[in-house]
Amino acid sequence: MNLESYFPLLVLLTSLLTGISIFFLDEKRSALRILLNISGSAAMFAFVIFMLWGVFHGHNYETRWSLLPGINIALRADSMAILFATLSAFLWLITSIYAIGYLEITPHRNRFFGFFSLSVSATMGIALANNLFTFFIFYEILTLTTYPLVVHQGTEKALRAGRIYIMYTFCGGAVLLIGIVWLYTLTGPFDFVEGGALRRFGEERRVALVVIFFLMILGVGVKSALVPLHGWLPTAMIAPAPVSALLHAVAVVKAGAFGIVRIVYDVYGIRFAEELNVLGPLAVLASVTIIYGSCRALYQVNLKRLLAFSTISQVSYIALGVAIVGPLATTGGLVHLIHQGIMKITLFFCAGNLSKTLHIHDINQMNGVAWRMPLTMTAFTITSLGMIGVPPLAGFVTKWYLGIGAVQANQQWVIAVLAVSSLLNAIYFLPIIYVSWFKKYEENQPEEHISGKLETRWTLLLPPLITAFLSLAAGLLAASNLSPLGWAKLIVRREYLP
Amino acid sequence: MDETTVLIVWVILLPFVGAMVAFILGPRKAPIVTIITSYCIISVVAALTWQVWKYGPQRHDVGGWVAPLGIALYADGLTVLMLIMSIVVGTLVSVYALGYFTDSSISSETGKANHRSKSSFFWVLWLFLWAALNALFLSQDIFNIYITLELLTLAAVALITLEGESEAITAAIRYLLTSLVGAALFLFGVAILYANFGTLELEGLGELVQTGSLSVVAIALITMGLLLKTALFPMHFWLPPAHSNALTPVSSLLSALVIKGSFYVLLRLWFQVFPLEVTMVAGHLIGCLAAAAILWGSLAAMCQKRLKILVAYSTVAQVGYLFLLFPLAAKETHGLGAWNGAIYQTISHACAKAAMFMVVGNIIRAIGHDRIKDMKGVCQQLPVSMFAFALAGLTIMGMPPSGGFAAKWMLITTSIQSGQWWWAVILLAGGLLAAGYIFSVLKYAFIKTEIVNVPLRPVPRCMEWAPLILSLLALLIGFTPMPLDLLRIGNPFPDAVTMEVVK
Amino acid sequence: MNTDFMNIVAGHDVTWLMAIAMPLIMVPIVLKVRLGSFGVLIVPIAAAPSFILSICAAPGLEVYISWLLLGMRFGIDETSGAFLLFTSILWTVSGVYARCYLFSDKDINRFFAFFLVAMAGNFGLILAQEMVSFYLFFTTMSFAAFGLIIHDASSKARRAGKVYIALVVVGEVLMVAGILLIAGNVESFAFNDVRSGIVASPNCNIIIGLLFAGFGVKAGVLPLHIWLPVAHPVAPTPASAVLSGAMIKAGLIGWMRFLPLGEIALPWWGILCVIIGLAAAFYGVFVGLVQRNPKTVLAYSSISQMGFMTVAIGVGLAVPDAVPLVMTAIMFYAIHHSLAKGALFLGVGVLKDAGGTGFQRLLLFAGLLFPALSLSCAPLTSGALAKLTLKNLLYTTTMPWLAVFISLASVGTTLIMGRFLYLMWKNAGKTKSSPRFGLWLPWTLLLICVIFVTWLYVPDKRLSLLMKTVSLNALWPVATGTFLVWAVLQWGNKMSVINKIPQIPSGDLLVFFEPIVQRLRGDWKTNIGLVFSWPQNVLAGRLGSKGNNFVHKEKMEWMKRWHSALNCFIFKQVSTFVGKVEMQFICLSNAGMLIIILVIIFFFLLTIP
Amino acid sequence: METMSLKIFYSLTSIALFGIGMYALFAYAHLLRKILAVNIMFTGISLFLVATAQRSSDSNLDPIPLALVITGIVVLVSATAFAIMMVCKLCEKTGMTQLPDEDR
Repeated sequence: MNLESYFPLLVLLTSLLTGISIFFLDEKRSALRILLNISGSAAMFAFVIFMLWGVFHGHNYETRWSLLPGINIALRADSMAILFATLSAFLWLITSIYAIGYLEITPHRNRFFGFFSLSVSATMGIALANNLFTFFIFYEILTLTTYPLVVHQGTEKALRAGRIYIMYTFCGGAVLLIGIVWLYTLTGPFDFVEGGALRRFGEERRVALVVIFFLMILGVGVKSALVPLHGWLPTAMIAPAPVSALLHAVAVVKAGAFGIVRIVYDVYGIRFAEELNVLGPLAVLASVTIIYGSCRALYQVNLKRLLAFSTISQVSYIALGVAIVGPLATTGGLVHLIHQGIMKITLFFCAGNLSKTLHIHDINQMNGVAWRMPLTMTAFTITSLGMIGVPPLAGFVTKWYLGIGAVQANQQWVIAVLAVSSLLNAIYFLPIIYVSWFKKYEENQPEEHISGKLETRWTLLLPPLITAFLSLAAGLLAASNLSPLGWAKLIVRREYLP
Repeated sequence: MDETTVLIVWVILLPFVGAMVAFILGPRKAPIVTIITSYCIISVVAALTWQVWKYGPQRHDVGGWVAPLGIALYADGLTVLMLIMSIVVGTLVSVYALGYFTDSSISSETGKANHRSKSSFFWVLWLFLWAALNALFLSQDIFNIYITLELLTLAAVALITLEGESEAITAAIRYLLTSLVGAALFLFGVAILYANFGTLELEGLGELVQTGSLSVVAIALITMGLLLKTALFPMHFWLPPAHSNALTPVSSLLSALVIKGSFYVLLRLWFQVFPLEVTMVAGHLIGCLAAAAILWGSLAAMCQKRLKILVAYSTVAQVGYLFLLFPLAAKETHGLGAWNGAIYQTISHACAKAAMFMVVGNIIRAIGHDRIKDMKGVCQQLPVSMFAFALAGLTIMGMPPSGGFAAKWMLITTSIQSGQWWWAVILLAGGLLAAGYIFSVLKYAFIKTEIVNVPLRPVPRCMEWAPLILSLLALLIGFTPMPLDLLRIGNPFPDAVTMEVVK
Repeated sequence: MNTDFMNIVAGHDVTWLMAIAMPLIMVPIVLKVRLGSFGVLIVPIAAAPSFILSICAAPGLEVYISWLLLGMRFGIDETSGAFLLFTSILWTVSGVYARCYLFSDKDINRFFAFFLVAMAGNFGLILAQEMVSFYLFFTTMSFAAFGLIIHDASSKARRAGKVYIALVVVGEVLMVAGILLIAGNVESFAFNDVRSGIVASPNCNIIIGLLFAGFGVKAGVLPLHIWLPVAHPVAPTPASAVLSGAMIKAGLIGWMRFLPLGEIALPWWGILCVIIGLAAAFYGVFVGLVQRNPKTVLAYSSISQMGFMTVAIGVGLAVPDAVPLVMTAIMFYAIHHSLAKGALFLGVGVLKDAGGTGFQRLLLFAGLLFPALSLSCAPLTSGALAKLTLKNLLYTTTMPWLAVFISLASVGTTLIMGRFLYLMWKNAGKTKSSPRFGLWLPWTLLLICVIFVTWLYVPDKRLSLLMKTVSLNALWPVATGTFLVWAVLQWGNKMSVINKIPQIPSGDLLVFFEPIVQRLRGDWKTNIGLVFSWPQNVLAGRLGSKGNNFVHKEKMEWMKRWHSALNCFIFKQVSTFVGKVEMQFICLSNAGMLIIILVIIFFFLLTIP
Repeated sequence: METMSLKIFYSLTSIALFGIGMYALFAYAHLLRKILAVNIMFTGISLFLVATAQRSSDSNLDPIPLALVITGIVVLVSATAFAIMMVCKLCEKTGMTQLPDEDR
């Protein structure tokens, strides 16, 4: 019982306790709340970085306790967990800063920040979960803790969005549960194993395992918004910008995508999944989602809705990367977990800035807005180019690895998907960049007076700049060991070695 | 032996004595008496638990008379768990009732007097009910069980009538008549059993019972009577009015504990006394009713316009989960998981449902009604209560991490293991429907409101915290396998592959 | 200079990075600082490292920077040295020129920002020795050029920008698809491996097709040329100069780098390239001749000239042995064309608002005439040299008769230059004021470069080559062309038909594409949109009969989505049902539960053994 | 033999009583009738129990069924009293002596 074995739990508790203590604060004590929030997220970030260092050097962090006979809650920081955990911890810190600025002088901030922290703990739980049972538990907690965030505004629309969100995610959870239970009844409880826990299963139970695979993918597919299951995501856009940012970049959508990664790699194992012929349909599903999301994004007028559809499309890159056998495609998929996170969160921050500062929600209000808010729109431009896949931004690295992975796996059609997706991305992102930089700014737009030199509050400005810079750096310095790509390669080495 | 096992008698005796004392000392002292009594019960049950834990099932023949003449009391893991459940719920309901019956806002003298009499009767009847419940859990004698069931019913009906309005009385009469019919069916079954086998003691019966048409009739009658009392669909008709028209602490007790009494008897009889006579088909029939109960209860709950009835219908649905045990355990090899699951469900539902009723009571206290539509803005004024409701909702929906989830997990696992996947589907569908009605309430916690112009009456702090603690407990059950360790003592499926009669 | 020192300088990472980074470093300065007299120096400073590199670095030098992107490799070989040289010259000159040209423009800072970024991209792609960094810089340049094209924000410029960016994106996508297909099968991304990788790849033809089209967009290859004539006239003149002079060559470099020249004979691709190239050479002339805007004419001339280079590439594809010659030919042609075309564009700018006094006017036209002649391959010019190498190349192949087509096309070039000069003569600035110093000085410098730079790359026997260009074979096309021009001017002036020539709108094929695209966009929003929202349409019975709603409106409202439909189903239908039956249950407690209970008992009796 | 047939006779009678009681419980709306019906049902059961007291023709009577019957009567009496109390109360409140047909 050394200290190391408590580390994952500690990480979880950091945000949990932050959340709970925020609930008990007086609504008016905003300074204390900010202090709690920032110190909590900073502490968690520090812990995660420490674990990152440890995992890199081969330490083993594992917490485990028994919930039911034979059924354990197990939290373990393996390299894949750390990938996601680092992303969540870091973006929690950034988003907290942003949310503090965004929600200044609005009601119910305790509730907001409390649930915000709780949902981060849930995300951390998902990241660190070391078996399907634990994964499922945190997966459902995430649903529950994000619901209050989605309906935060309390309007009729927000409640409707919340209802749809709940319907989709609970149904998904139910399907996932069936899959997990079924699998457990076949195999008994097991932990995630790099290289796949089910490898020992041969031909027997083949049909059942295939069905279970798809049940579980359907379950996590709801959160990762695979195509027929994506309906909740655009409506959930009604939530405040930090929530959308969190939902799309870090928590919910990523949790689903991460689930797919876990199921394919650590439960089935990529080789075994390939033997079962389940990866082909998954790849097709992901491709359809990629194209479909982009197509829907094309004709959105509302900026956030557009971004939502873009998310649907982009997140499926992860699933696509997972579904293609081969270390390179896997690298692409895994690294997109990070890349999409930092890029999409920037875009949402920027959209939030526009709506908060200038009350701009629609694309056709954005004429010349870049000259009014140059820094924000610079961040927006950089990351949207990244989304298109323009080098040297992060999105390019992803596409690169996915593409060459697909070629290596002899699935050239994926290249076409990538190409069409890039094209569609360009078709819906470039006009935005164009109108915001090259059209005349209309002065008669409603404008909020912002004191000070900056275009908006610094708390709103800093986060997108940081993340935009990171998405540039993640691409530009991709070849270095410290980049997300470097870490993804480390994971892949561990996944494919055994 | 007797010196040590005499503890069991005290578990029953203490609340009886408490009831007497409370009755004698009058309304002002009654709460204190109740509190003291519950302390005593807690310590006695704690000791009993320790004994069971240490030495296995305990048996006590009252007065040293053995069967067939004497009355046997018996405590194994299940019994102890039920006792603990009733203690937890009961104590917290008592705490809640402390606040509930000190309503400072009633101004008129008659109103106050009325209130005071209600209060005093509540405490007495509640202790009486507690005694009946404990006796029921400990009885090892089928006729004794009949008696305790009747006592339980009478106490419960009396508690319902405390509310005093005509709706409550109507509901109470209906409840009384129904459960009298149930009792009659049960007693007839007991009579047939006795006529055939000449013993009333469960253990002995279990040994003697042979498959035969008469014993089948007896079992059918007994089961029928108990189903009526436990309100399994479609015999649930009496439950929603009864539970929703009672005073809040009473509703909590009824939903959390009283229906569990008859369910407990059914468990004992089916799995410990007549395991050999129970067949797949019978189990499946009950399973179908249970499935119908889950779906029907949830749908009906969704349609309700008043919160309290909604919660009552939710009980109808949750009872269905309990009865899924029967088809699942009927497939012999996988009984243990279902058994554990159903008992987990019993306990967590008790905590959660009691908490839910308490929250409803708080809302009624605050705004004077429980119309769901008009609850805007209220929930934000009662954050602790709403939080408790949400947590309890988790258990009801079977969301992790909660006792409800653990129960569901075990039931689903069993259903898939035994190849009866359709029950798993029903379970999940029930969870989703439950989410439907829980969230239709929860959303009011988030609705944006203009300035609230409803004058809110203050809600005492103990009324806010009791449900919170209960719902937290319902949640925490999901975090520990402790109850399962207890359950293993005297469990009818002792890790054996085939079902055996417990000796 | 000490060559060792130069080698050390050229061999260091920093120098290579500086060549690309210097312009980028200047970007923030340009954006933040008001461009005073210092402004003139910005572009020369930014281009200086590349210029030095192009002169100092010995061919074959390579550096590998492992930590950038996916590991970047820079290097210089024979061709890229030449490309870097003329590119840096052209960018520098245009930069200096632009400072004066856009002096009073309030968006000059933005212009320079894009200018510098595009420049960095252009240098980078020349230096890049592996495909990821090549792609990176290619993209950078392409996107930055967009800012140059739409600089003046007129509606024409915006249209040009749209067309340009659309084609750029399409090109990028094709290119990246091709690159990815290669990258999956090669050991390293260095071009040598890439070329052999393409050959080895099972998708060889697809890759070549994708790359040919992808780079073809930039190189203005025939059906993809439509952005050129639209973009060049509207961009500020210095921008047109670099677009047509330097950036158009990026596509060419792409072909040279990626296509498996010399690896394997690909006759069909070769023939295709030659056909497309020749077609472009003539098509450019024909359409260019009827244009009225001198810059548009120049743009078509570029298309035509790029056709020649496409022919050379085609030969290289078909005949692997000829590749060294192909490279030389392309190099000469590229240097010559880019400098001459740059000079012509800058000349347009010089003459636009100031015709100059008599003598000055004469001088200016002499200045225009020179690169025009050079393009028409008049003897003793670099153009003649370039054409000579091209023809020599063709003579080595099995199709020497192609040279005839080249000569014929040269006649066309002369014609189009005549047309250009005529238009300039007519449209030159009406004011008699002398041109601005800041404009004509860089122009003059460029003219000097036009004369000399090409010859720098002739290894030896310069004089004999010079003499060869005077042969009859080299002379007749330009002579014929000049005669025709003269004839048309004479005859045409009499009959005044020159202005009656029916004009083909600039961007020719674009005229057909544009409405189609617009129609698609419109339909996308209505039809495709409807298809994508099929669930609600299906529910509302709306598919297939747009506007004909046979379902009641209110119903449509609540059937909008499946979830709300589900909601309605559960809550509206079931709730009434459930409610009623529940009432029944409660009523039954008085009278009818007996039956239910008895039935259930009966069942129990049946089921229990 | 004789005791056997007597036993069957008692049993059938008791079942008939039980059935009659049950029928009456559901057939009549008036609450007092319902309560009486319940009493009849229990009487039937008591009869059955009493009939089982003689387990075999030669042995002594078994005392336990009698004890059971007496206990049952006690319970029933209290339940009946309570039910009647409630009916009175209901009548007092609403003037009705039967359960309303629910129509809320």
